[in-house]
Amino acid sequence: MIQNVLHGGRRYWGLLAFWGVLILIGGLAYSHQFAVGLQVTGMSRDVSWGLYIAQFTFMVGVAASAVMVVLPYYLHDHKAFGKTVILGEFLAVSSVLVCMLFIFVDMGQPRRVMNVVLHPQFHSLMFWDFMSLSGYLLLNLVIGFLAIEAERKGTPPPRWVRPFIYLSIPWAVSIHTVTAFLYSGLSARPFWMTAILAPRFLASAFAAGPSLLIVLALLVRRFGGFDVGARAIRSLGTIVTYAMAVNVFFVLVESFTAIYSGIPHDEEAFRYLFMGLDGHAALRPWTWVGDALAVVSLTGLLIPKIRHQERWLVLLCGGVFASLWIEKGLALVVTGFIPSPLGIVTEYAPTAPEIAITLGVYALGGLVLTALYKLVLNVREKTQLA
Amino acid sequence: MNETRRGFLKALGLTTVGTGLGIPLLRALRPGSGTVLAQVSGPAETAPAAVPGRQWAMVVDVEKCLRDDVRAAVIEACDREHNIPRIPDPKQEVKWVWSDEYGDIFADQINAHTPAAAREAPVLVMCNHCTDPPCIRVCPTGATWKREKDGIVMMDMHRCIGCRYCMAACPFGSRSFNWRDPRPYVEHDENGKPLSDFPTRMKGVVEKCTFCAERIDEGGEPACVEALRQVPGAEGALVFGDVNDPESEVSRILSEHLVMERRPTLGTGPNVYYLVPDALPALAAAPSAGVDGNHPVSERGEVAP
Amino acid sequence: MNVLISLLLVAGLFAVGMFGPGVTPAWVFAVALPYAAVTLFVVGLAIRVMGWAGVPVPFRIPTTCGQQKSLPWIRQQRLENPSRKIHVLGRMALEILFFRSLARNTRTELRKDRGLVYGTDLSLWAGAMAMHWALAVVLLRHLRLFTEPVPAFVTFTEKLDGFLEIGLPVINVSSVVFLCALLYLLYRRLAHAHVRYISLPEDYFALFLLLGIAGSGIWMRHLSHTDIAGVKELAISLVHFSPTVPVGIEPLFYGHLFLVCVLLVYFPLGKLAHAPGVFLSPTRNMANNNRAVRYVNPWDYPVKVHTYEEYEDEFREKMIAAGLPVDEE
Amino acid sequence: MTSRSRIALGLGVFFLLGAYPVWNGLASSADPERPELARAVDSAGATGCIEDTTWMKANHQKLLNEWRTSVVRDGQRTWVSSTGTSWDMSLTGTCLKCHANTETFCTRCHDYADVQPTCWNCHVVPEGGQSEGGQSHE
Repeated sequence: MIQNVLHGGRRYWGLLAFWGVLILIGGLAYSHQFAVGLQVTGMSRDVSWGLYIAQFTFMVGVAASAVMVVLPYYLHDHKAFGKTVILGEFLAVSSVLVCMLFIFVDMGQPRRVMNVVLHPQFHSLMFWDFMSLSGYLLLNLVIGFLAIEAERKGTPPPRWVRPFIYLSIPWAVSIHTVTAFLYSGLSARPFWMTAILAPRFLASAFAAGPSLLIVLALLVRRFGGFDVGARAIRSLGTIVTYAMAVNVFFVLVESFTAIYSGIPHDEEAFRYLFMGLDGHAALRPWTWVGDALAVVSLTGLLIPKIRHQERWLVLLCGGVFASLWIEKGLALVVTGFIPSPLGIVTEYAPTAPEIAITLGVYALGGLVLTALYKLVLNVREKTQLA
Repeated sequence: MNETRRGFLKALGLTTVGTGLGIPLLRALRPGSGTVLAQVSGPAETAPAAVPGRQWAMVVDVEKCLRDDVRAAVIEACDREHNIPRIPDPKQEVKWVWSDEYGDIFADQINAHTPAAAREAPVLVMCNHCTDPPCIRVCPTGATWKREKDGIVMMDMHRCIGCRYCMAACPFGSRSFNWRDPRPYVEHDENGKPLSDFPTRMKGVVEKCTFCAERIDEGGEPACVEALRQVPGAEGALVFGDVNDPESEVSRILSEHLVMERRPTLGTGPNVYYLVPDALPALAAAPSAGVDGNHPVSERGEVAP
Repeated sequence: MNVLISLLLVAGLFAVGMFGPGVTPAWVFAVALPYAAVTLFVVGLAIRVMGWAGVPVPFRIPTTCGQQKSLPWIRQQRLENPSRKIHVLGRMALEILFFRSLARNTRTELRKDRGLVYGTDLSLWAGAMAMHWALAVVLLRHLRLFTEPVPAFVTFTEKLDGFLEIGLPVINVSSVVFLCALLYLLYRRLAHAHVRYISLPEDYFALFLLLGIAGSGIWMRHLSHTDIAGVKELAISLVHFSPTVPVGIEPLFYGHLFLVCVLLVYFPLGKLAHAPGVFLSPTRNMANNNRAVRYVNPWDYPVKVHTYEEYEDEFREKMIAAGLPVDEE
Repeated sequence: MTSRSRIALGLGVFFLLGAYPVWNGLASSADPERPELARAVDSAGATGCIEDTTWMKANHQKLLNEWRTSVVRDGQRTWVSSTGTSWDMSLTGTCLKCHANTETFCTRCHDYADVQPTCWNCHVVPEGGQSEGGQSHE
């Protein structure tokens, strides 16, 4: 079955080559980073996590969002998602892979990565994150492959995967909750130390992930000739709408608490984001663009007439995705370090090698996703012919 | 009906049990929390299980440390003792003990009327060797841990994977990461050897003040404290001792004076205490510091490129 | 039974290797046997392969499974149905490096509703890939014992293989993968009734032999810490053809070495010769261009024919005499 | 070229590649013998190594690892050898006192066996010894 990934046209191989080039550039940048250390990044003593960890956080959300198609399909028998489920699961597989790679490239001593397992510390959320991500990867890999294999054979998937499918639902919630706990348990960082972080993460994940899935499904329909069905797209659009609404609400709730209470530590991070602090305002334009995108996209989504037109839906989903990427993949992590515990504002900007490595990691995810989707398409093509 | 009722009751029971178990479980997840409770919950002698071991602590006499030469001697001694690299880029600096502004260190304890000179007065800072350290709670490999026998928060540079979670968790900014190989920035003698036998670090690990655990294990005292014995008039600028020993000098100071600690509301229980002068003007009147944090410039050897 | 025979055989051979050096002069197991084994390997392999090379393959018989080269607007599946040498090369490379046919319909299932359905035995493919690639890395790593100074590519391989800093000496990923893959392949033979049914003692023998070699190697590296400098001294003296046998190398090493010798001798004889064999699979290494290219059969000797004209020339007089009609007078 | 000769050629190339150690050995000028290790420099009239040579040769890395754990993690610095002598568990303080020249004692043999320990990335070789200093561990 897996040899199916070798069957593809010029466009398919072109896309793989495109990913390949990006991976190569990223790989070279990483070998440089591996040789001389994380000094090649823009991170510093004060802002000790940057682009890598931020992308990790964002992509955990995308990975978790597979639950938004798995749950309605398996628990509520929402038939419209029949053809979307496998796309969601394979999106989860490649996203988790990307997450793990982002953690890996962020490590100062990557050769010691197994220390997390060799000397497990149950009080460290990092340990639990490691466990939950590996478990989730395994779950989705097994479920996805068995589903596609069964489809190819024209038989139902083996009965023993059923419990694993059910398990994957709470597991998806858990990966993003644990990732939120990674941050929200730190008394040193008031910007993160909020109980709403986990719900906020989940809401933004369930908006960003399905947005991406809509775009991917439409791409697959356009270029792969495989239609998941208008009803599925419409259902996904509804999910994005509600999740985004909840997310915006959560952000407002959080901002209110921090700003209205006026506790300097809590307020400063928000002031940095929206206005700048001590003359530093690198994230200000991003914040405003992100929030504007969020408001515009949400408004558009809330109007059914607009949302139900696929042209508009794609645009709005792009807007939602971009605004959430700015919120989580850019602002969230860095702002936690601003100002530092000693009240100093050190700004952070990723360097060229850092961006190259980041793109390389994404490209690797893109490659895996392309190959997995191609697998699905080839199997579908054959079963439709038969 | 009966079925759902039973299911509901079962769920209710499970939830209760879950909550009941959950709280102690969460507490158990926090290493060292037991010690805090024991300390808070009354005199140690009434609770035999909670007899505290040793807990090393440091008292920084802020007034005495206002002198530039005192702080320079401390930082210099530490740098030499531990082969601490002097990296020019402040973003990638490695600092074990350094001086920072009073207003930044005790940001919660100044007000709008605190004189500028007092805000800017230099104060020595280092790892607080907290009683309930958040860095240890988050470390995924146990590369940092609290020694049971004497409460030192240790670093195992052989095990650290460089995830820097501890740096995010430390509310005091006491931890430094080796963004690059530190060796070329370590001060060398004329033979190209580092000044001390203390291992230099490799790139990609986190480090911090260890209260000179290796010296303490051999019955010595921290290098900074020792160095101050050579500085005239610096007696008592740094006092090191066992805070659980009522006879120790540290305990005496803590019982006789009102001392401050950094960010007490976070509950980490720092073991570095600050003896602040009775009157703030004393601070304000002090000569303003020419020291901008790390590594004072002194007549030290060349730094290899 | 088959399992037990093979297991005992390998265990016996291992014991011979371990305790043999104690009763024979040192050079027998350290020098003579390795040289002999390598010689037998080379000669045996040459005989086996050249034997295959002598078998005539008069027809192009590629097994194809995709769209053949056809009209310009029909896309050819070049790897499934190669028409040119370069396609064949690609197909063979995928076969040799990635065992592509093993990732095909290797698992069948009889279902009431749909009859026979084919599936992929992904674990067999993954196990085989893991075992072979790990073996390749292990072999490459062993070059450090045969070369001085050690070439950079060997050191690089070792570093990559020992990337994860686990244990001291560092546990190589290839060792773990190799051992696990072998154990899985053994498990597969034992656990699946239909695979066990077709398994011969030889199938188990090869597995136990490799397991014995891997196990003793891992044991020496991580548990008994054999005298690596001594081992290298011996190895390098062998390839320099100036054998010296250092004293004090533990018996376990000779057990390991003896099993390797057995493997070398056995390799050309049995099923392990599938390694050169895969290069010569006639169903894979030919282009399917029977109708595009005219192939002349090399055995197409000029057939002696006797045409009617010649016949008539030969018997004309007699035919005329007999009154038979002839074409030419 | 017939397929028979092509196959023979392929086989020949395979054997040639397999004989890499042989022709590599012919080409290299390096001494293939096991390197002589520098004898220990007796600093304080010490009575030999902490354990016998054979044991040390096989187990020094494990011993150092245990020492490391003991010193760094347990703060326990004294080690008693099989003969009952007590030693300070210290790479620089104990081992390198006698084996002062790491170049001729450690590196030589490690290079021969192609083993690159990471000790010297951090640990400082005291006066009189050699170390690669500042070399990163890749």
